[in-house]
Amino acid sequence: MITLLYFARLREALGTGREELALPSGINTLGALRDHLSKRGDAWAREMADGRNLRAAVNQDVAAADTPIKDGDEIAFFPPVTGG
Amino acid sequence: MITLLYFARLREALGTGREELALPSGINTLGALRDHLSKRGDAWAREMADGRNLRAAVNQDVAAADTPIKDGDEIAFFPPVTGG
Amino acid sequence: MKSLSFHRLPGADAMSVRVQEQDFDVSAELALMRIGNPKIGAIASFVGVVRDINEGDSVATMTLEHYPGMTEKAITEIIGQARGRWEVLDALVIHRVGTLKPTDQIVLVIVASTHRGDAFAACEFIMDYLKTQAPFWKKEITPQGARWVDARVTDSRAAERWGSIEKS
Amino acid sequence: MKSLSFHRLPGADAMSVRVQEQDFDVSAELALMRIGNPKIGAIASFVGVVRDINEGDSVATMTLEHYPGMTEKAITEIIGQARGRWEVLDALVIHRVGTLKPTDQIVLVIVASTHRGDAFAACEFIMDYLKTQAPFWKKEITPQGARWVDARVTDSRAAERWGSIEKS
Repeated sequence: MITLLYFARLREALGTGREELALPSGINTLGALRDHLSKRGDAWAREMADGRNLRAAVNQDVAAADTPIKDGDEIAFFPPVTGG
Repeated sequence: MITLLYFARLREALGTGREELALPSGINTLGALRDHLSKRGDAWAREMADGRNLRAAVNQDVAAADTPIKDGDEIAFFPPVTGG
Repeated sequence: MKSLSFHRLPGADAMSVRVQEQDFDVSAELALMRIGNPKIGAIASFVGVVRDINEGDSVATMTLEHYPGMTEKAITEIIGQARGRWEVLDALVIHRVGTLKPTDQIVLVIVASTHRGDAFAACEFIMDYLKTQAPFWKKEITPQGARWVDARVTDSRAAERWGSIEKS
Repeated sequence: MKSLSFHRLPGADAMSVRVQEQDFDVSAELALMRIGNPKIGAIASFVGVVRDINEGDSVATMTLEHYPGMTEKAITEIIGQARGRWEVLDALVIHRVGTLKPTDQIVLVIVASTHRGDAFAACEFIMDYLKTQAPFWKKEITPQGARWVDARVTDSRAAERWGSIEKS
């Protein structure tokens, strides 16, 4: 299982902030996971689309599309940060 | 009359922080006044000497050797500042 | 959304990172820092404040969301980077979350050093990186409704002028 | 040596300059500034602190002397120069005089602006010029006796990097 977290605009658009998911077979990078999630359609297709300015973290470290992911990881998707 | 003020190391070396003085005839710049004061000898000669790193203000504005002075002015001599 | 964390490491690596709903008291934090280390000669601070106008619209309240855990990790890493570049005797970051209104304090960065050049540079560096790297998001309530604040290009530029940040 | 002055000008030229023996409360000053102007988004501050060691000798106490009248005039002019270069919504300088001991606060500079770049730059500029232009002198009491602190070359350099200051 992996833990998926969504924050801010993304959390609201997807209607969820957190889910547990069995890592789909053949998905072993962050980019592949994003593609997989975008196939859920509707808000998922829109928010996870390639053109969207989305950031992600794997186990609380900022991560790029080619970052490897594995069972047990905490993976977060979110918009560019706006704190401070 | 002019008012002369001395601060910090200079005040201690000269043994005075303030004096009133009739503006000596022929003295009409800050540099000329400094020369005049240095002729008092002893600590005055030492502290007012050309080589001493001394700063001055005329009427509370930082001033250079060629700054004109006149009767009624407040003239201060002091070492480089060290606040903050 | 409630979260509190506190790290204080001893000696040369002194630093604190806190994410909290409650307000902070700059004088109290400065006093703790000063009294803890008589080598401190210079303390630079930054306080971010909620403005009543943003992007031309009046702002009634603002809600700050964050990513608990990652926030503290990201800020601790930012302070570590500052320490590698400048002499930092102590550093503190407090970031508030929850609902705030105009004139409320949002964020506090304090950096103490022997001399002021290091304190100013490290404080501004930490703030610039915090704005682009730490996972906080602002949502504003305006007369036109609620909206998520967009990231500012000027903030990315401000962080970029310090050069690349290495992973520790 | 006791001296107190206070200037507060309304509106766009808001600023305060104070020379005083008593300590200052940074939180109280920040709150006054914030509540006075909801356009403020960024506040940069600097606090100078008495260190226990200077030039290799331990410092027991320090006495600050100043030139009443000229001090306030010089600092007001420095703030005016900062205002000409950056957006400054409000500025405050408090400088203490009299006898202080290690860990005591000496000087406070606060600059409020809409954005943080202006606040940081103006705060550091004011502090750099204050160190070289404002008539204050420090005398330290060390185990070797009392001594007037010498001006630091690095302070002149810090002020010079901002370019020449014009007379207003």
